[in-house]
Amino acid sequence: MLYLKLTRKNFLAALGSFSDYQVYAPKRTEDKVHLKEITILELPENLQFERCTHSAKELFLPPEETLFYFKRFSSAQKPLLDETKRLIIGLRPCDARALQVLDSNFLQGGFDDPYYRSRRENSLVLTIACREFEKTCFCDALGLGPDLLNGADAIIYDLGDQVGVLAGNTVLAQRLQAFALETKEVENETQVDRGAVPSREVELLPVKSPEEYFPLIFQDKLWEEIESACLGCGACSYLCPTCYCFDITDVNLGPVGKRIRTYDSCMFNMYTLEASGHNPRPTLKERWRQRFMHKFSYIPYLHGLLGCTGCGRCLEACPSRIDIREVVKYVATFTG
Amino acid sequence: MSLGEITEELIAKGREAFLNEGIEVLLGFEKSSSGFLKPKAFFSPDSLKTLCWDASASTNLAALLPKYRGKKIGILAPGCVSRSLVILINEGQIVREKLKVIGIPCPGVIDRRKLGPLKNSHFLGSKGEKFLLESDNQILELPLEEYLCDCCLSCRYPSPVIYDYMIQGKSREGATDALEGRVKKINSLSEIERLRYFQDQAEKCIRCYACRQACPMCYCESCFVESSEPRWLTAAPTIPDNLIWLLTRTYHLAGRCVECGACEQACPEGVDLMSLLAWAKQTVFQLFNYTPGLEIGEKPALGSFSYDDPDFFWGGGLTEEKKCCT
Amino acid sequence: MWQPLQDNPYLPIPMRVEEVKFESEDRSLKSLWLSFLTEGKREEFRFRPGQFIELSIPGKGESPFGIASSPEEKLIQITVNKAGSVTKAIHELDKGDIVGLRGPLGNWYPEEEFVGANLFIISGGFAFTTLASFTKHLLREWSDRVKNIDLVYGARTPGMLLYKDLLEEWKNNPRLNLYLTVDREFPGWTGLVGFVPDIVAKVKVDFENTYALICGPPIMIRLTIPKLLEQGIPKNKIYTSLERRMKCGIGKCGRCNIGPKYVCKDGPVFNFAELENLPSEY
Amino acid sequence: MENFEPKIIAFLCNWCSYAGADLAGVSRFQYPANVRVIRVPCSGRVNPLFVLKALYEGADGVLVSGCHPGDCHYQSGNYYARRRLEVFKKLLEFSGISPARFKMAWISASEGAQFAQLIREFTEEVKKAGPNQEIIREKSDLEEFLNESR
Repeated sequence: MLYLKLTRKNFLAALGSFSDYQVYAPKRTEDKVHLKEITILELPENLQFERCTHSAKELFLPPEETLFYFKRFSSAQKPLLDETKRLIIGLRPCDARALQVLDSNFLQGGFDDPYYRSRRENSLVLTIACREFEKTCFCDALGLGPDLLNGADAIIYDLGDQVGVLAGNTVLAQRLQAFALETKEVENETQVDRGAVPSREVELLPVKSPEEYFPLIFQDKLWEEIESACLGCGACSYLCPTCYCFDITDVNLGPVGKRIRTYDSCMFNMYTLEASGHNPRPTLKERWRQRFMHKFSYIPYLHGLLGCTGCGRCLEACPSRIDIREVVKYVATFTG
Repeated sequence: MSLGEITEELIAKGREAFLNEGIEVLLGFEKSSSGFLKPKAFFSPDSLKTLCWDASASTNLAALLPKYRGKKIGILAPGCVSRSLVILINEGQIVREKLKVIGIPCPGVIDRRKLGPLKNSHFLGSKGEKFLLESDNQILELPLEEYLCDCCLSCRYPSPVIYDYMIQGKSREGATDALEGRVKKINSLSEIERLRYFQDQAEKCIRCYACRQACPMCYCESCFVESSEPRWLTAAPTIPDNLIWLLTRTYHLAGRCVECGACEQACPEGVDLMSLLAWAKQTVFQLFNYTPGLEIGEKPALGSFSYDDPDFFWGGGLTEEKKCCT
Repeated sequence: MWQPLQDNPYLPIPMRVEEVKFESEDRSLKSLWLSFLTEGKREEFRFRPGQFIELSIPGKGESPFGIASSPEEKLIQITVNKAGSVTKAIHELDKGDIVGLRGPLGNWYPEEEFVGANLFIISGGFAFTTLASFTKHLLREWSDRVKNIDLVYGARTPGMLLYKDLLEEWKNNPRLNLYLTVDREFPGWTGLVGFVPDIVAKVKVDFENTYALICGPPIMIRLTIPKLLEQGIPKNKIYTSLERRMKCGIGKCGRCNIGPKYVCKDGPVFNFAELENLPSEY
Repeated sequence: MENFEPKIIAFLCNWCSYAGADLAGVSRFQYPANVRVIRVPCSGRVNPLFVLKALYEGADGVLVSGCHPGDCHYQSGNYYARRRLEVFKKLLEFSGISPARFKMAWISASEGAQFAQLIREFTEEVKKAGPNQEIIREKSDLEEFLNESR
C-alpha cells in the first residue's frame, strides 16, 4: 500500500489524467442520492459526497444485465461484456467492504463470473473516509471502521488543505505519485494520517463465529419470532450492498432474444419455488433463517468475511422497521 | 385518554382475547429500535407486555393475516384495517368467526415521507396534538397534523366498522381533501405531462414489491408479475415494465383499496402510489357509487355489475353528450 | 475441482437432439439424446455419474437435469418430467432441434470410495436417471472393483418404470441383483409388488461393508432411511442426490444453498451424515 | 408520420363481434387492414393485462369488442367487461396514455357494416394519436441483434 499526500488542486489534476474513464460520483436529485456519470470538473472542491441511497452494487451487478443475445432454434449467440472504464469516486468504506463480499461470491468458489469480473477490473473505486456517522449506520459496531480501505483501490482522507490517499492499487498509486507532496509505503490504515476520523462510543454487536450459529438452524422458534414483523418484500435485499442473488430469464423478440439477469430476493416465495409446486423454503421462517445465516454465518464460513457491512440501508428501507442489529442481539441471547 | 391508558387497555383486551376467546395469535405493534412502531405477532398473553399503539403505526396489520391462515387471530384495527378485514371476509380470505377485532379509534398516523431527513431520528411518542422526536441529541416537538399521511388527513372512516372490543378514545375528525388534491393536481396536467409524471414514478420503482407485501388486498399466492407462462412483463425494472406493474396494481385494487396508505409508507423509493389509488377510488365511486369495505356480504365493485351501469362502448347506450361522469 | 467448459460459464454449448423417446405410459417423462455440434467437444465433456447439466431452450430458459447416460456412451441422455414452462418446451423438441447445454455441473457418486464394498442402489419413480447412469457405468467399468450389487427400483405402475430395455438387459446380468417393484398388482406383471421401503426391508442383502445410493421422492427416502440404519449402514455410507430450483448452476445466483452448501456445486450428491447438519431445505 | 400505418390488436368475442367481423369480410365492406384479430370466448375474458401487454409489445391501438348488453352468450360476461374496462380505460387516460389507443365496442353478429365503420374510425383515431411511445418496451438492442444476425 502506498500513502500519498497531495494538495486538493493537485489531487483533482491527477484525477484529470484519467480522461479515458467515465467518472461516477454520488449526486443528489430531490430526496435521493444516486451514482451518476459526471465530469471531473463537476467534482466538488471539498470532495464531500453524500452517502448513496442505493448501494454501489448497481455499477457492478446492475439491476438488469444482458448475459448474451441468442437466435432461437439456432446455435448463434453473442455474449456481451461491459468493458467501460469507470472511475467511481465518493463511495464510503462500507461500499468498498461490500465489494469484497461480492468479490468473494463472483470471483471465487471454483467458477469465475466474467460479467462481474469485467466490470470490477475496469473500475477504479475511490472511497472517501466518512466524516460523520449516519443515523442508521453501524460499521463500527461490527468491528469495521469508517476509515478503512477495504475493497477500494484507494481511500481519501480529508486533511484540510490537503488530501491523504491510501492506495492499494499500484497503477493508481503510480499515477498519483507524480502529483504528490509526499509518499510512503505503509502496511495498513493505522500508520497514516487520516485527518479527523469520526468515533463514538459504541457497543460491539455480539456477532458469533460462523460455526457457533450452525446449531441455531434447528431452532424454529427463534426464526418464527424474528420473522413475525416481516412482510416478505425485497426492499432490504435490493438495497443491501452485499445481496447478490439474481434471477436469470429470457426476453424474446421474434426469432431472437437475450438472456438477462436481474435482482432476486430470498424473501420472495418464488425464489425457491419448484415447478412441482414444492417449496423448500415455504414460509418466512425459513427465508429469514436463510437471510440471516447467509450474512452472518455462511458467507463468513465460506469466505472469511462478514456478509453485513453495517451500512444501515436495510434499517431505513424496511417497511416493518426491522433492525438487523436487534436481530443479531436477539439471536445471541436466544437460549431456546 | 392518554397513550399509557390506551396501552393498558390494549393489553387487557388482548389478554381477554387470548384467555376467553382462545385466539392463537394477536397481531399488534411493539416499539422498534428507532421508537417508531413495528408490527409484531404475539403468541401468548404473557408476551403482550410490549404491545402498544401510537401515531407511528404505519403498517396495515391485515397484511400479515395470510401468514397465520387457519388460526384464530386477534388483530388491532383502526378504521382502515377494519375495512380491509371486511373486504377479506367478503372475498373469502378469512372467516369472521375466527377473527377477534380490537377496534381502535384512530387519530391518524405519521407519514414517513413528510418527515424527510427526520425519518431516521428517534420517535419518542405522541403528546396530544404533537409528537416528539429526538434528533442529534435534541428533542423536537412537532405538530401531528402537519406530518399525518394524506390518507389519514382524507380519512372518512377513522373508526372501525367492525370490532369485538373497542378501545375508548376519539378518532380524528374533519377529513380534508389532501388525497383528492393530489389527484386533482395530476388531472390538471396535460396528457403528456401526466405520462411524464407516471414515467418518473416508474423510474423510481426498483420492483422490491414492498407495496404489494404491505397491502392486505394483495394476498394472491402468485402474482401476475411472477408468472412465467405467460410472462406479462420482464423481470428488469425498466420504465415500461414498472409502469405495467403500477397500472395493473392500481387496476387490481380499484374498488378494493381502503386507502390505508401502507403501500406508500412501505415503498423505499418514494413512488407516488396513493395518487393512482385515490384516483381509482374516486372513479369507482363516481361510476358505481361504491365505497369498499363498509359492509360484510357486499360484492367487490369490479366483481359484480348492474344492468344500468354507464355504457361508454362504441355502439352502446350512451352517446358522447351523455358521458356525464367524466 | 471443476473445470468450466469455457471462459464464460453462462454460455451454453450448442447441441443437437438426436433422438427422443417417451419413457412412461402417461407421456409425462421423455428422454432426449443429445450430440455436440462442435467437433471434439464430446471428448472435452468429461463427466462422472451423478453430475448434471443445465439444458437451455433459448427463449424459454434453462433447467437442470441429471445426466442419465453413462460416461462411455457417445450421446448425452437426459430424462425430463413435464412440469414447468421449460420442461414443457423440452417435451416439444424433436430430432434435429438445436438446444444449449452447460456442464457438466456438480459433484458425483464417489465411486473410489466404493472399491471393495457392496453396493445397494435404491430408486423410485423418475429419480432413477443419475443412478441408471451410475449403474451402467458400474457394470461396464467397475464391476470387478466392487462386491455385490443390489438394485431396487420401483414405480407406481409397470408403465411408469424408466428405461425398460435397460432393465430387461439387467435382469439377465449375473453381476447385478435386480428387484423391480410396482405399487400394486397389474395384469402381466411378474415382478415384485409393494412400496420401495418395504421391498428394501425384505430383500436379502449383505449389509456388511455396504454403501447405499438412494434417489426418489422425498417420502420414499424418508421411509427407506430408517430401514437402512436398522441394518447397520452408517449415515455417511448412505448417499442421495438432491434437487433444488436452480438458475446459474455454478454457485453464484444464491438460491440452491442448503446451509453453507450449494446443491449445484457442492452437490447434488450428499451423504446423510452431511445432511444431518444442514437445514432441511430440500 | 404521414405514412404511419398503426398496428391494432382487436380482441373480439367469439359469439358476436368475431362473427360481425366475418360478416364484414363476406359482405366485402372495405376497412383498413391495420387490424389483427384475436378471438376470445367473451369480452368478459379480456384481462386488462392483455391490453397492456399488446401496447407493451408494440401495438398502437387495442380494441375490445363483444356482444351488446343483454346478448352475452354467457348471460353476463359483457356486463362484467363493461364495468372493468370502463375503469381501465379511464386509468389509461389518467396515466397519460393517449385515450385514442384503447377502444371498447359492442358489435353483434349481424353488424358487419358497423364493424367496418368502427375499424375505419378507430384506425383514423390511432393514426392521429401517432405511434405508441407511451408504454412500449425498450427493444432497440434486440432489434439491432436481429439485423446483425440476418
